[in-house]
Amino acid sequence: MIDVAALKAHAKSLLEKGSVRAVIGYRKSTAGLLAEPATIADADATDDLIFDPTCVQNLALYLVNDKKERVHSRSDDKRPIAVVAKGCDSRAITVLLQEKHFPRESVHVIGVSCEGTGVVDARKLAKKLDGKKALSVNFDGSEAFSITTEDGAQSIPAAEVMAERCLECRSAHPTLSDMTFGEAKSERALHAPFQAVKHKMKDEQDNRWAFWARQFDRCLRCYACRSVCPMCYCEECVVDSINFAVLPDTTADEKADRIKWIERSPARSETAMYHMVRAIHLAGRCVDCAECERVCPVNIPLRLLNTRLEMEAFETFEYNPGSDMNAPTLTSSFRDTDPNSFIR
Amino acid sequence: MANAVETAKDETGFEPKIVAFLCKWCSSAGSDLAGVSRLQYPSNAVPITIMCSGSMSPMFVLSAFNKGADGVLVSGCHPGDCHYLKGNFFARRKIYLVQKLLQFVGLENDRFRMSWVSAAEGVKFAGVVDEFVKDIKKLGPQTRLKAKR
Amino acid sequence: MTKTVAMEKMLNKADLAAWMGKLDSHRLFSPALEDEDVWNYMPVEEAAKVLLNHPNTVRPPKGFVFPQREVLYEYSQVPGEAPVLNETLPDPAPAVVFGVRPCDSRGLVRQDIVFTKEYEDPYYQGRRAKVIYVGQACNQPPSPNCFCMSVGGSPCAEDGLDVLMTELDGKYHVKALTPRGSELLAKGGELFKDAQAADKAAVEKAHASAKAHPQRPIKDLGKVAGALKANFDSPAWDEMAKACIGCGICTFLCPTCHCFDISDEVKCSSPCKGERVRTWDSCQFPDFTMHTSGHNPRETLGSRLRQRVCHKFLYFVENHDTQQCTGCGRCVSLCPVGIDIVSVVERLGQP
Amino acid sequence: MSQNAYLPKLGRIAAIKEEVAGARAIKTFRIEFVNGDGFEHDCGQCAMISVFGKGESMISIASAPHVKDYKQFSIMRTGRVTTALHDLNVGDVVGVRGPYGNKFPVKDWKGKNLIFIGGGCGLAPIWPVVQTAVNERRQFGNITVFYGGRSSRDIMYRNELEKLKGDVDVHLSIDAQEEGWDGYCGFVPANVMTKAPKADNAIAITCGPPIMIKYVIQNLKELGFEDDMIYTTIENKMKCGIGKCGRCNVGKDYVCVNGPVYSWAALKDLPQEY
Amino acid sequence: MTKRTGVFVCHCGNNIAATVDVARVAKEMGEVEGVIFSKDYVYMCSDPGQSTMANAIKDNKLDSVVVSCCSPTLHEKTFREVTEDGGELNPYRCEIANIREQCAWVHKDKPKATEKALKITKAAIKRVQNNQSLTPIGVPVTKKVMVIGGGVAGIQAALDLANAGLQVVLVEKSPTLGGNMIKLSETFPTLDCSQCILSPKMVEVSKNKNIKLLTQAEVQDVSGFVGNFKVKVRQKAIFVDPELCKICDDCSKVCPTVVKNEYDENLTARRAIFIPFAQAIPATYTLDESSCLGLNPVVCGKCADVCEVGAINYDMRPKIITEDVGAIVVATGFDLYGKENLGEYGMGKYDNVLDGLQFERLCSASGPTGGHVLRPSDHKEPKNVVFIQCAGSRDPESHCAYCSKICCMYTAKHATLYKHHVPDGQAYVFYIDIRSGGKGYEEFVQRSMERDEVMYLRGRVSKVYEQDGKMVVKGVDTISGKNVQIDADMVVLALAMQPSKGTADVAKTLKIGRDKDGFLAEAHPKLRPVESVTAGIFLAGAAQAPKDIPETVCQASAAASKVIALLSKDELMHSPAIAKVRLSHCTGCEMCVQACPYGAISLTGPGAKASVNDVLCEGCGTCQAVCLRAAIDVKNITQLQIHDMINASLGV
Ligand SMILES: Cc1cc2nc3c(=O)[nH]c(=O)nc-3n(C[C@H](O)[C@H](O)[C@H](O)COP(=O)(O)OP(=O)(O)OC[C@H]3O[C@@H](n4cnc5c(N)ncnc54)[C@H](O)[C@@H]3O)c2cc1C
Ligand SMILES: Cc1cc2nc3c(=O)[nH]c(=O)nc-3n(C[C@H](O)[C@H](O)[C@H](O)COP(=O)(O)OP(=O)(O)OC[C@H]3O[C@@H](n4cnc5c(N)ncnc54)[C@H](O)[C@@H]3O)c2cc1C
Ligand code: SF4
Ligand code: SF4
Ligand code: SF4
Ligand code: SF4
Ligand code: SF4
Ligand code: SF4
Repeated sequence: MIDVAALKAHAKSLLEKGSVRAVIGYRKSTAGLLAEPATIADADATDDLIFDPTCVQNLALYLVNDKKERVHSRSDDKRPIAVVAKGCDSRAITVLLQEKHFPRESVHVIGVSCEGTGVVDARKLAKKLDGKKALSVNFDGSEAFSITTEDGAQSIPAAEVMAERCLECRSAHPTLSDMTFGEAKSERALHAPFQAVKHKMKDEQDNRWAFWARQFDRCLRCYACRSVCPMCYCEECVVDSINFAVLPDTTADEKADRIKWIERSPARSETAMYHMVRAIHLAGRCVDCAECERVCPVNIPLRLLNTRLEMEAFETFEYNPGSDMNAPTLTSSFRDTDPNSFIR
Repeated sequence: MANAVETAKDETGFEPKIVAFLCKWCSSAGSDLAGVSRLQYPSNAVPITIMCSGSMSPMFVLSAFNKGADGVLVSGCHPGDCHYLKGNFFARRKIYLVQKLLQFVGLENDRFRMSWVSAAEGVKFAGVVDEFVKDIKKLGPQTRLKAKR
Repeated sequence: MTKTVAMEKMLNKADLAAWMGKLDSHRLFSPALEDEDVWNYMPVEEAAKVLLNHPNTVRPPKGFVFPQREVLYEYSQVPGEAPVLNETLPDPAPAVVFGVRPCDSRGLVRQDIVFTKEYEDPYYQGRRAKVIYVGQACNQPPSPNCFCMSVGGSPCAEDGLDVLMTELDGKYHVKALTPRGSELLAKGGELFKDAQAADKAAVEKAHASAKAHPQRPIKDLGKVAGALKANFDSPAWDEMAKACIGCGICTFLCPTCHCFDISDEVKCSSPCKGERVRTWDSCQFPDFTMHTSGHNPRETLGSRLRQRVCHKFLYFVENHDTQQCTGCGRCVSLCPVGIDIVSVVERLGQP
Repeated sequence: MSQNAYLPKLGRIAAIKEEVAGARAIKTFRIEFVNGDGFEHDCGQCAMISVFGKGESMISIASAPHVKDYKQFSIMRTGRVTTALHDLNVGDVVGVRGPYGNKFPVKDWKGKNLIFIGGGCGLAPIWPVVQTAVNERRQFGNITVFYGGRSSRDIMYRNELEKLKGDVDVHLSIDAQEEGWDGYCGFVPANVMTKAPKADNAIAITCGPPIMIKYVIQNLKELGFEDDMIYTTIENKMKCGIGKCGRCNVGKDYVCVNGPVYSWAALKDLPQEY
Repeated sequence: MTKRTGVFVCHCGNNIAATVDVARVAKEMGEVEGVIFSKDYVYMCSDPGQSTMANAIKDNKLDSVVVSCCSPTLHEKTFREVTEDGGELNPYRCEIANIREQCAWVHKDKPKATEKALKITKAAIKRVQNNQSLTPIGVPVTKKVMVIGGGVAGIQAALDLANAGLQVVLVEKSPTLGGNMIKLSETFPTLDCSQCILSPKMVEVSKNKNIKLLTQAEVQDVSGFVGNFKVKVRQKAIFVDPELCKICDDCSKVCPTVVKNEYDENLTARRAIFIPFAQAIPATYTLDESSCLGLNPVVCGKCADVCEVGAINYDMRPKIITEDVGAIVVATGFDLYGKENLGEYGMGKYDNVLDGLQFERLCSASGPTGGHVLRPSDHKEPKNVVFIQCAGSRDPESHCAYCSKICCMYTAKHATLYKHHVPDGQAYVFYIDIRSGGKGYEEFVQRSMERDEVMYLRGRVSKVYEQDGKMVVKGVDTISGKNVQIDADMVVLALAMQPSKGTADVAKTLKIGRDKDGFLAEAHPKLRPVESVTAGIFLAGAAQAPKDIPETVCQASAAASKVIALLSKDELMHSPAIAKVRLSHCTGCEMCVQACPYGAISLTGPGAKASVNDVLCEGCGTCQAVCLRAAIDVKNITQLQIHDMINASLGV
């Protein structure tokens, strides 16, 4: 089990020594069960840090946001920023490093191993508790969660309320870190990877369309899925931008010639294109942190969509996103042996 | 004027709208050869010549479907013959992914196709278009990804 | 809307479907599961299945009057000639929306203020005139983050509603609040019995007990606006917005938020043909205020959080003497990273 | 047509004048309403101009209210709509809706000395006031115009400004020395300081790049101008023009309704979100 | 966007007009936004057609034109010239809509063909309306060439170039020119003496004023691009001044260290100070640092003591020489497939199992045995010699997949030579099949079989081992189907040719590709066989693929002539339709850098954003499809243009 006290102490000493600008971690939220991402710059505030199964967010996102903010504020503090990273978070950081989003030395990764479990799926938990409100969730040994409700604490096998992504997790131990808490467990004995995708693939094509059409129809285009994705760090998204990338020397022509690939209207065709472009752009970059799916207010199964190509990356192209920061990316490389028979 | 840009529909039925992205050096040249040889094939596929199949962004495919294409064809030089050395290898990987994705969301498999057509394969080009048009006619109009405009 | 003397009736739970059956001149909507865990206002397909036991819907009912996409008009233009514009004012079939929570109906009141005060928005009006809101008092708080009473509402508030229903043992207490509401009850005819004193007492009891459920408090609501103004330049805005991912959930799903974008959707490029549409927009998106030059008056997440909170608890109060938040708790519950408007107000809106 | 505020009236471009060329091109469009449509406006108000298929942009009405036959707009090419506008020809028809916003309280200024201070394309929003004042020349005291551009090629309304001379004190300036330029060289706020207009019974009306406005106001205050003697206009992104889309909201104000004209006294209290 | 587009629709006599309603195309295109002139004409490419076009451009102040006609491969150039010369408009403002090959000729139904012609033309209009005016990029060239590798390929290329008047820098890794060829005895198919034909060329190199020879030198770093490369060469210290060295051999006589002589394929020995062979160029002794006792008079210093002219200097240090060159010829040649890989044939284990080059040395008059074929173990004349072909070639499972091409021939040569040396001996050749394409080659092989009675056995050898002083060769004769065993005195393996050691590094330094077998990759296997993928870098000799001397020399001369053509102009013109980065959108993710086939992109500047080298970029657009944020576009075929073309093709 993660020694949270040691984690806090590590964070504290980093800040006390001034070797990092801040520590990005988790703290308890006022809004609900799930933890809240916290950026802590004050050594005394490290006491607020927690690490438990409610720490679902992928904090790599905040490295991206931190970079944006620093560009904006023209900060010249060259010290690294520390970040608490689970296996999936560290994979995301690796992809960001691979894409030269920031230099390795600008981040101090505090790895935390998910050992035999992972994080909780709040929806599953709510169902499991059948109306009772969970007040806190903690690790209970290596394979169970201890859940506190108004009626007291109970222990539930983690696999029953764990996030799907954790059940299918291929590397629950951080692949990249400067300091690691928790032990690496190779045997996780949970689900086989890509189970959900493979299941969906068996469905008839028309049914699959009916399924996705229903999902796309529901989308609000609130862009939470994209905003929460550490890989969607583009200043201006090609599909539908909610931000414009403008430099002082951006010409009027460049602004006038922005391509409108889709409309902002929440129509099925436009939303489908938005999600498909995202899925394509995530091919070989998605680390399956499943944040997009979690944040969606209308429960669109985006993980299912995005892991479809992840499955191809892994199974067809033997490409494992987030495992090697020095490798060329999936789509900017190829092999002679890539599939060819689908071409006529 | 208005009907000028819409595909003519003959009485007998559905005329698919197809966009064919052809690389300049092989497939476009192959289609030229088909022309020089006066091979006949259906007129549904409107060619857009791009420099290299490697420059085929997935956006183009998705956008064509969004704008109402009933079928999209991408054609480039055979592996190893790319005018730009390896553009078609990048294309192959990307197009493969796009195809898998389109199939996963449930677009009919036959609507998106890639082919290798060299500059010498005029006959093949005509055949590819012919077959594609036939397959799409069987499917009828593409409604799934098309924007309601 | 002028208020008439309220008409109070009783309806057997079992007769709800029958009442709905008599409203066939209207499109009927009620909360239902749109997909797993996603509650939304859905067309009533089988009245007998309507239970009205829903938690708070993910979407507020604002889309009935202010849909996410509204076509303002169609245009077409042949090069060199004058454009032809075709106004497309909405004229929907009348609709009755059941199960509206009082916080959401109070949201409607806020929308009314925006869209009808000073200038009457014809698109809004066109829809507003056709939608009847049948409310449902919250005997139990539908969400753990409810705080309606902290912003001047209540689990049985009536503003914005045409009818308020309160669930009692086996029955509904149904109160018509507007002439349109009375008409709706009249259509039920025999199904409705007049409420007796005992019924009225039971309702009052139910309402009282609903109000007694603890909610997240906001101290000194009256002083919040002033405090926010004083704290305008506080660094706490940036600090509290640190986790914000800048998505549109909080605003899109807020029953009171009304910001929109106007854009041209092109159907054909030449001859130019298309629609001018307005779509929901969000002050939390970075481009919301960004000028073409790249200058952005609200460039940081902090400044955008401040805008959202101040608009609701300061500017709206200054302009319209009421908060633009009805305590539905959606933005709190649905925020992916736990940005919590109540704690923001607690921290920056207290003297 | 109905009272629908979103529906533009149609206007034909009667004349186009290229004011400034180059990367920050400005053209002045003279637009005449067609179909007998139209609206009256006040100094400082603006209108939404539509190019169908591209969108709408809020543009200040640069002609004076007493000019009834047409409305004039000076538009800088910056993005999608403005580029499309620059591509139009005389005779093309665009959509115009308005007028939007408050106005300069020109009536209250009768008998006063007016000092206009403009920079770059910031002359357009205050130009109707200049025109009105000149049109009713006797109603006002001294009229002074300070105007500057980056270079002599960036001076807009060049001919019109020349014609004003006599009735009005015109002080032109450019940022850096150029051959053949006999006016002031340097920034506009500095030019104001060298000429030091008197604050007595005066109103200063300024518009230009934010940084210019900042120094102009500083300097004016040094010269003794009170906050309520200084007027300016601000810009915020706008979509609806009628205070509903929420975009131009600053504090309790909607710039499209409560602005764009502000006295410094009022603007000072507004959050700096413009 | 341009505002005044002109459209010219060609009838092509009846070629187009028969199936496309050209008048309708011209009429309807005239109504497209931005089109102010549209006309059909019977033959656009005829003189009157061209002047119609030129006049229309001028008269109507057109700013862009579309010619709707035949394939752009035919007349794009013509119409762009008209646009430029007659119309005084930038030629890149002209685009072709192909309505003949891609439309009129392949469809019969006139209404349908017309619909399609409308879409094709409209797409071209949409494209041209966003075309930019472009001017070809002129790059001044340095009229100097570097040749890397001093084998026959490098020698030939250097001489051809020098004779054409160009300055040449010839960089050779080893102490002498000559490469592998200088080690050969006689060469097939004519059996003339290798040294006799190569040495004069080597001397010519050393005498030619235009050639600067750098031996014991290797390329360390290359920057720049075609016409303007900057190459850093590192030259080892050789510790002997070649100007002074008299080749008296006094030094080597006193040198106490003895090491194997790689110039005799390790069949003989040499000293630490030595000359590779008598005809070596440069003609000088050289001191091999690695075998010298210490480069220090205190330790040894014997050679310096005896050198009368004082040519030996222990204080020499490696030099870095920087050369500006306009083009590079790479001729780094081959090595034999590593002996260690062929344990099954006893290679490296038994002295009497030799490789081809060793056998060449044995046959060579200047070789270790003075031209007598004697077996290494006991210096006896071998009476039974087995030659095994395809040793390491054509064996995708365990060795090289490819055919080394020359082994059939040199094995036949070896067997023949052997018979010439040992007329009573028996030569056996194990082969898979015989590849003897080439002038006089088949006859040569036949001769070896018939006249020299070489015994050809079709089949693979399974094992070679030593027994009782004999080399036992076991194999199968697949023709008779019988197992065969030969007790040989000597076994010669025709080892596969592989790219010389260090080819990978050279390719990396030069940023040129290698094929799957490690040979340098040509730009196009058929049409550009001597060009590398990088403009200005050319290939010659066995570094590109296994080849024999005539082919090597051919390719070397071809490469030289390509270089001569390239450098014959003062400026190189490069297509301006190249990629351009939108800096505001680039995040510096490096995907385009990884994908660009020409290595044309690098990350530069603050915030490290992509930047395209105008000269290296070929405009293929691979980068454009790889970039997630559409931050990079190829000029005049941008994503906006393709977007518009998609719309036009679909009538949207
Ligand atoms: C009250 C007012 C008066 C103005 N008067 C003039 C004038 O007289 N002359 C002139 O050249 N310009 C004027 N502007 C600025 C003009 O509105 C913008 O330059 C124009 O909208 C840019 O649109 P675009 O489509 O070309 O740019 P794009 O970048 O393609 O459009 C982006 C969107 O942002 C909005 N937008 C971007 N920048 C601004 C901005 N600065 N102000 C408002 N909206 C913006 C537009 O609504 C547009 O929809 C005025 C703006 C305001 C608010
Ligand atoms: C056993 C045998 C017998 C043969 N017999 C015949 C025959 O009879 N007839 C015939 O036509 N062909 C014959 N060949 C083939 C012939 O040897 C080759 O065709 C020829 O040598 C190829 O020449 P080259 O210049 O390409 O390569 P090489 O001869 O290999 O020369 C390459 C040169 O480049 C130098 N070099 C390598 N790397 C670098 C570097 N990084 N920097 C600088 N310099 C470098 C090397 O030192 C070498 O000097 C035979 C080959 C073999 C193996
Ligand atoms: S996906 Fe894996 S690494 Fe990520 S939280 Fe779950 S178990 Fe941990
Ligand atoms: S989070 Fe959900 S609703 Fe929002 S844009 Fe993404 S898929 Fe659509
Ligand atoms: S979808 Fe693609 S372009 Fe858009 S933000 Fe994500 S990675 Fe960037
Ligand atoms: S601000 Fe939040 S709590 Fe208040 S009404 Fe809106 S969504 Fe509900
Ligand atoms: S791929 Fe695009 S974003 Fe990445 S470095 Fe290249 S141009 Fe920039
Ligand atoms: S267009 Fe091709 S050659 Fe040019 S930079 Fe892009 S990938 Fe490289």
